[in-house]
Amino acid sequence: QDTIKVGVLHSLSGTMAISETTLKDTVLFMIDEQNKKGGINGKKLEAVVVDPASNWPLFAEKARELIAKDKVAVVFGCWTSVSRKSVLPVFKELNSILFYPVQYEGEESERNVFYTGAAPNQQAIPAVDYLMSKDGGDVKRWVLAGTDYVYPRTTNKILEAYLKSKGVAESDIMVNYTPFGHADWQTIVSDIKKFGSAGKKTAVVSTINGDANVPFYKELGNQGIKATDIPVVAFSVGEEELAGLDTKPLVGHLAAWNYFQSVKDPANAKFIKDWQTYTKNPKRVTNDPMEATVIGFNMWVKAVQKVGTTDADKVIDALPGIEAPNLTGGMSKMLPNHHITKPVLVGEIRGDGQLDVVWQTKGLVPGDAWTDYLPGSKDLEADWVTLKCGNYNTVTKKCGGSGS
Amino acid sequence: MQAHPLIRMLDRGSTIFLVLLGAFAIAIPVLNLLVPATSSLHVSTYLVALLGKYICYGLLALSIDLIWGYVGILSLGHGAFFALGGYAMGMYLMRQIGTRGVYADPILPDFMVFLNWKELPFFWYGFQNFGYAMFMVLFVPGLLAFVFGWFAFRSRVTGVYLSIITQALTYALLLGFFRNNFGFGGNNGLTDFKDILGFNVQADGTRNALLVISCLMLAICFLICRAIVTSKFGKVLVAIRDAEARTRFMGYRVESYKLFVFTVSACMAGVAGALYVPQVGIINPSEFAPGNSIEAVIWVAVGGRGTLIGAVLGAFVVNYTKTFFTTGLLAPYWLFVLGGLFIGTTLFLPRGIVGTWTHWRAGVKEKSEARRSAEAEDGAIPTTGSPSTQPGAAE
Amino acid sequence: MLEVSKIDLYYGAAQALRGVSLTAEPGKVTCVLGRNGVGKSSLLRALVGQRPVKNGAILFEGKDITKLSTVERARGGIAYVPQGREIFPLLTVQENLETGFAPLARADRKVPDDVFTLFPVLKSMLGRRGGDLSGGQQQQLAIGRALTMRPRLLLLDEPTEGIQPSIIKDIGRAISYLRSLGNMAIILVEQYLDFAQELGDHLVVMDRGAIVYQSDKVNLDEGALHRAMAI
Amino acid sequence: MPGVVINMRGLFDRIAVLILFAVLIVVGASGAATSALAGPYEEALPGFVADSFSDTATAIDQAAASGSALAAPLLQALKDQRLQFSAAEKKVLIKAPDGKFIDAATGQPFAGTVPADLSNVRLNNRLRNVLDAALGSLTLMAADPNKRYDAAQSVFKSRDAATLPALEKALAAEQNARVKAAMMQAKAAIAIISADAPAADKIAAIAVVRDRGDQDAMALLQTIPANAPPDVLAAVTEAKANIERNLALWATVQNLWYGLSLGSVLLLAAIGLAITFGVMGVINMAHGEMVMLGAYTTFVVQEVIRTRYPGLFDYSLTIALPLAFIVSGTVGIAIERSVIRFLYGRPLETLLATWGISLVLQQAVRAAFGPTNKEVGNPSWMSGAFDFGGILITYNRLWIIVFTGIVFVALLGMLRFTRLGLEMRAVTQNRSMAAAVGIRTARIDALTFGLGSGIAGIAGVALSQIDNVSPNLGQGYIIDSFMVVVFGGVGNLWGTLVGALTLGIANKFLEPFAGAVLAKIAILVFIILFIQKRPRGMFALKGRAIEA
Amino acid sequence: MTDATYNSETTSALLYLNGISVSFDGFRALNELSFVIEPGEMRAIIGPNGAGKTTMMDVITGKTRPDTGDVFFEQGKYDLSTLDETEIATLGIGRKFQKPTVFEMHTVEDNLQLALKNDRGVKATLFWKSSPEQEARIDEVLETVRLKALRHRVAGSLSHGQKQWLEIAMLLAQDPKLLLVDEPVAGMTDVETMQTAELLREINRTKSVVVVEHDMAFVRELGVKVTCLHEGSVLAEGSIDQVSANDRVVEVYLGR
Ligand SMILES: Nc1ncnc2c1ncn2[C@@H]1O[C@H](COP(=O)(O)OP(=O)(O)OP(=O)(O)O)[C@@H](O)[C@H]1O
Ligand SMILES: Nc1ncnc2c1ncn2[C@@H]1O[C@H](COP(=O)(O)OP(=O)(O)OP(=O)(O)O)[C@@H](O)[C@H]1O
Ligand SMILES: NC(N)=O
Ligand SMILES: [Mg+2]
Ligand SMILES: [Mg+2]
Repeated sequence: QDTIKVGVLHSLSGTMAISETTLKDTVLFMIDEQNKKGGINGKKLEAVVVDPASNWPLFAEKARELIAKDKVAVVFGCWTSVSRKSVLPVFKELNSILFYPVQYEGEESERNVFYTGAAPNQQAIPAVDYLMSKDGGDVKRWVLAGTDYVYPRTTNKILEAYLKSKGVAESDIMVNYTPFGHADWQTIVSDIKKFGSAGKKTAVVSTINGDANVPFYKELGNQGIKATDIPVVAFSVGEEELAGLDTKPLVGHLAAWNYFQSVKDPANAKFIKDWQTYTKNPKRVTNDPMEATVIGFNMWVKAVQKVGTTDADKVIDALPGIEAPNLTGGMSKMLPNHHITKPVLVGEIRGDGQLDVVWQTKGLVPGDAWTDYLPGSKDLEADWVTLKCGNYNTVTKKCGGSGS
Repeated sequence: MQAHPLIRMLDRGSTIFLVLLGAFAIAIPVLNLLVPATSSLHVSTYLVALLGKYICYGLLALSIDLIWGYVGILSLGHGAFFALGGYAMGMYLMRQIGTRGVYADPILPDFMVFLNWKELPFFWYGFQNFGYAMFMVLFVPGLLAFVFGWFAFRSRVTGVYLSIITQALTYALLLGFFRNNFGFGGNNGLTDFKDILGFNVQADGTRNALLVISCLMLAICFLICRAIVTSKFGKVLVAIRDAEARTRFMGYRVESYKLFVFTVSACMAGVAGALYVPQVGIINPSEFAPGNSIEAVIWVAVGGRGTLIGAVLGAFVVNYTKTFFTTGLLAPYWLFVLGGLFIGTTLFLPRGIVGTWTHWRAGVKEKSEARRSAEAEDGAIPTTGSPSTQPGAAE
Repeated sequence: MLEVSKIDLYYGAAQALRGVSLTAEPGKVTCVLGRNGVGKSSLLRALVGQRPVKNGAILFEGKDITKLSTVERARGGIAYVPQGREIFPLLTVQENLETGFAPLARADRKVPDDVFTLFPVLKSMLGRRGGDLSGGQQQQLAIGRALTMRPRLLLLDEPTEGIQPSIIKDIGRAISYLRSLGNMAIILVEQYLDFAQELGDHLVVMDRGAIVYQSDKVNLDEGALHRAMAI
Repeated sequence: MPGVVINMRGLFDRIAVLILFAVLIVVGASGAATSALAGPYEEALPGFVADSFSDTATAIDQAAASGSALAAPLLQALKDQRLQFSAAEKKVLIKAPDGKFIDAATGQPFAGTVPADLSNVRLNNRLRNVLDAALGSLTLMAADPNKRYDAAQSVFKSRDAATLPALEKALAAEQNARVKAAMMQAKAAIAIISADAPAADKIAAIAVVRDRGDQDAMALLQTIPANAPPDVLAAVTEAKANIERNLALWATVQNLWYGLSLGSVLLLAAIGLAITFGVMGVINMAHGEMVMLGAYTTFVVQEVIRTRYPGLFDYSLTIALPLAFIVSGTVGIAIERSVIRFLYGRPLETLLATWGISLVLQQAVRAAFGPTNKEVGNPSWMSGAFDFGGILITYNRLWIIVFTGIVFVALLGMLRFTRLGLEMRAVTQNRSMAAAVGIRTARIDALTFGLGSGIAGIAGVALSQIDNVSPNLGQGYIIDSFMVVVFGGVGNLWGTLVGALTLGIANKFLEPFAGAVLAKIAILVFIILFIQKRPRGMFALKGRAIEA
Repeated sequence: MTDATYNSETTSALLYLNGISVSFDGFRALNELSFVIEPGEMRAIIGPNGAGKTTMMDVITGKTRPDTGDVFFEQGKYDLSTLDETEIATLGIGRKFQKPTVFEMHTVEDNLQLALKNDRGVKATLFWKSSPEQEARIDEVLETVRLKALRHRVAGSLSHGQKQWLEIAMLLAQDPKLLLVDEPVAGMTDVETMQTAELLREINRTKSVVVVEHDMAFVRELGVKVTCLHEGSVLAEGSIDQVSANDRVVEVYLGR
């Protein structure tokens, strides 16, 4: 066997294809680049692409197929948390490696999974900090609007706890959930407007997912809610989503990520150029989960090079501590909890669909698997290096959760 | 002229089907567990899990064929019963996790802990008991089907109206189960199962056992379906399908008939769901998605409506196509293949695979009989064959 | 005008017509008689093209129409009043009649007054949905619709079925009237012997898909006719 | 805070600004600028080249306070993101809308070579607020009444006491009643929050604000502290109650409007299905994809316009409508001729085939256009909103309602009163008999399916204005469309109309207190229960006709 | 037209229609229709097309709910206007429809098997087993209607007239107390018409029959009391000779 097989587990059809197809292309791009450099340890990489079709049980089936049948060394994949939850048992059972590149709700650390997207403390909390600052507009009143599923629910739970810890009154927080693909935002946008005209500076924290965003922003624009009145900071809207929108009415609304295409950095410039050459599309945008995929990929390459084998156990043990450059000029590091360090950036939407960084954390923020703001998780810690445990309880000093 | 019920039930096709199913249920575990992995005859655990899943789909398809093929009730929401059965099993499996969850809470499943639930909601009580959970697997889908059917059939909701409200039903459940507040884990659903009846769900032995049990349940349900459709009851069902009002004027209480099969069918779908969950390792609200139910109906259509065996076969064919084409180079184009399969089936196999086969067989027989009777010169028109214009069953 | 020669028709493997030959002339009524299930309706279906014939030929006004579709035959001047009426249930009576305009030039698109003279009920029910009419009313509507097409060949399948006696007389008169116009050939399938005998210029009796007796009215042998009918 | 800076300025300064500004309006229109005063304005400019938000903020305040006639165009350029700077050459340039550069320091066209490192002076929301406030006070006497109105509104929001003199002057000169009222309200707002205004003034101001009667008025009144004089508090209480009543009334109107709007979207999405499914009986699962094709047609039209004929953008929808009809209609006809026509009399099989078609079309579009959303813009006449009494009416929703109405009436008329409509109905009711009366059934079938698909296509044009244009677009509407058609009663166009509006309005009345998810569930349950009462939909056809 | 001599307690009638009105979108199909069928009686109903004959049967069998009026069955024991089709059928009222309706996907034999007088409950049919008597009964009925040769034919492939016969056969198999027969001889030859009349008279020995027909020869052959409906109410009643001599009947129905 003279190639190393790399599994790509992203939906190419169904509702999630809209986001995930790009990540499949990214992995293929990275593999291509790596092979140009001669592969790893003298072996070429070979992608095995499957389409789990936005169907969660199918994710599990395909993961099993990749690992058991195709014998891939590593899998890059998943977007939604449920897809990750669905494949988790498979990765554990067959002891393989998954790189998960999307911001998520946290509350998880598994030996076989490496989380290169943001944990809530790497996105949600800094974004809120920014809004509460002078520069962010000194926001006193909050709308937490999200799609009704686990990631927004959890993120909002954490944010609520966080805001309250900062002295925000219950009555100054409005929480609103909508179904997937919600298209009629008239009522909600007008409610937000009402909520925001109570005399206190108000902002919207949006965990609205994918498809629902375009109609949401369109309605926002048409109802004339300007960023100067009620800024919206989104955690799931990036360059890719904005490409489907006329952003002129949205100028000034915000997004919090760990990467923006507009970041001025040589590594980023090169990456964008190569990517656009690879996809033969000079307008093809880049986004945060892509960057997370890139970082994850490079970390895996380094780990394999370091241990000289693709053997899962060895690579898993080698990964913590591995560093790979991120595209915003820093060096991200894989932590013992299988999350990575990332800068947190807040960007404002520009008229051309790009985002302008208006604020960023001083250094890189380490990802926290277990939030400090929820009672069930504040005592938990993940450490696969010394503790060899994903949910070590610092109070009971036992691996295996909080107990009660 | 009336054959013994057992003989009616077990015509040649059914016997072949059951024998094949039995052979399958024996061969797969043997080839997986006893044949060494190096042998070309070895069946991988991956395949065992996959086939187990197909069997569950086959059972779901069977339950749909019973009501669609024979009574003309087109349920576009049968996935709901499947998912409810699945959730009942999932709840049992969740409770089996015990302190092995990430938060190690002995009572509360993980998703409740991290959303700050303080105690187990009442509807989760009892699910740690396997017997109770299995009862709920039948009871919940059955009860929902019964209540829903009781209203709908008494109100004489038929045809597309019924189809669409079944769709509304499953869609409403989808939205409800999505909600985290509902207490079923929201979008992520129930997952990360450990044991079933003390056996590790991921162990090869358990997988094979589940496959065998699935085959067994499929066989039992198949026999139940056959018993129903070959009895006089089955004839009443077909009568209802073709001329509901006429059946009423003949004194049959149509709604009772429909309610009975609808409920039986829902229970079967629930069983299918319950067997499916430990084999795929997750149950979440997307199983309620209307598209899933439509797809299950399509399996039946592909295999041949009103043939029972066809339903199972259709589920296998469609899902195997899906498995096969979602990997590798063709992955971005597999929808073309699947779409093409559906279009092609309607155009070239209008009665589905099994339906077209039996029709063709009957045609051959009819022709030879026609020839024979023409030779015998009685001029009478032969005795088999169906009207050339099919009445539009169920609208 | 219409010449049918040796046509065979099958339903699947079952043969419903066996070498049937028949002619119809303008200004003449050809009556087809026979018991249930002998193939009368099948014959008409073959003539309008709803069922393909396996062997034989159908010539209409000298043209071979055996292979033409139903639409083309209708547009060529053949109108059909089927057994079971087959009116358009959700169209109003007026609209049902207007469907008969299809073969006509724009200028001719008017429901002939004859229709309302023959069937006055239709006039009073123009706005009602066809499907709501009583059986007999529907039968009248079906004939009216056929007449709206101004056909040169009119095929009637048991038009008196379910019709009240006075209107049967009216239909009889209508058929006589249409015959008297001299430009329309009529084929009438009937069970009602008196009616058939009264109207038919030519009588045909079928049995088991074949013609077993035929004769012009003038040299009709009543005994043979009854025997043929009673097989 | 901008207010602090402006506060410190003398009255004279401000009048000077206004006079100069007035001059600017007269002269500045031709592009020529009066020569700059030396001093504060020039000092402000270096703040723009630092690329730091706080420096920019200071610079804005300085420029606004400078009294220079160049300040207003400078700030306007900044707001429009036309203000650019070169860090290397320490230059600030204004990019005129025609692409030429103006030297911000002199107001004269820029003569030198344009620096290579030119980039926009960046803004954030705080700066935008500062900027708005600065510009607001500068534009209170603009020639355009809409500008003055906006300026008055922005003062109402900023309640900046420093604007008072300018406001009073503008008020004295104001002729336009609408603008005048807005200015009065702005003045009242300032009086209300002012700490030292006499109680009588405050009470009068409260009355003015009360008459404004909207959410913002309410917000303003909230700010009055509880320790205000009792008579003021009484006035506030009375005003609040008044406004609340007003708001409640308008909330109902608003729900109705939203419901109507949602209903019209549902109707638009469903109306094509009312033909292919309702009239023809084809369980058309590919209906959503016909809608999607219409939306993609709009996208393609806009792409062509954007790259080739940018001036035509406002006509893009007008051009897209017939094209979408043709594209979806043609695809519909192709589908009918190649697949559906073999399935008449077997309606359930159409479910299977059209589901397959829908998969193929979705993936075909994904392959051709990529999986991501495509940008479809709103033409100017479909952007923005206007106030209607106490509610805000967005143009895109308004037009969609109007458009839906037109499509509905046209379709109804076509089916009822044309020969084609009659033949369509005849064919779908009894295909073989229709052939027997000479109706060309094949052609009519194709046309009917094409019509239903074409209408779905133009629905796609409208939906592209409010929703994603992605391969999944159709999936989002198919279930709702079936619900609407069935709820209204299959085969009845009026049923579809009333069904769509009922569901839309019911949804919007439920949403405010149940939330979007529960409202949707409630609607589904409502449909299930309703069908029990009326098993053939709202506008069920009755009588024997349907059994025939 | 309320008739004081009858009410639900005292009537001895098998079927008693009392002041039935039915209208469709304002059109009155039945107008205060009242009449009585005595036990064991056979009644012929005639009347113009659209007089309301079929609608009357619809009312009796529960297909159409009357706007006003009651339908009593079996000496006033049951008010049919409050029962549904199944209950009415179970009481022993069988019907042949004007447009023949049979179970098209079933064979002729199965059609009859479904019609046979048996327990119609879910459980009974699930565990039902055919008995020799029932087989014999089916044979007998098939013999009567001369469909024996077509026993295994699918009903959908029968000709129009054959379906008519099959429906009559189903009615026979059903063995009801009261038979409602809507235009049984439409599409039959003269010989068959006479045979049908004979058959009905035979049936009438043990059962009550209401038969609607336009064929006067057939009605005459039945030789029973005739009711002529017109515009939803009774126009004339009596022997065939009396009725056909009635001027109004001649005018609206028989024609001159
Ligand atoms: N559902 C309905 N809607 C409107 N009109 C109806 C409806 N049902 C029946 N009618 C009308 O009621 C009248 C009575 O119809 P009915 O079928 O009872 O007549 P009939 O006496 O059986 O006639 P025929 O001898 O022609 O069968 C007719 O004029 C018919 O058009
Ligand atoms: N659609 C069909 N499929 C199969 N067989 C059919 C079909 N229609 C008619 N037949 C058979 O063909 C033969 C001729 O039927 P046809 O309808 O022509 O008879 P008919 O002479 O019109 O009888 P009737 O007087 O009863 O209307 C019958 O034996 C019938 O059973
Ligand atoms: N993890 C998310 N964004 O679902
Ligand atoms: Mg016939
Ligand atoms: Mg009648």
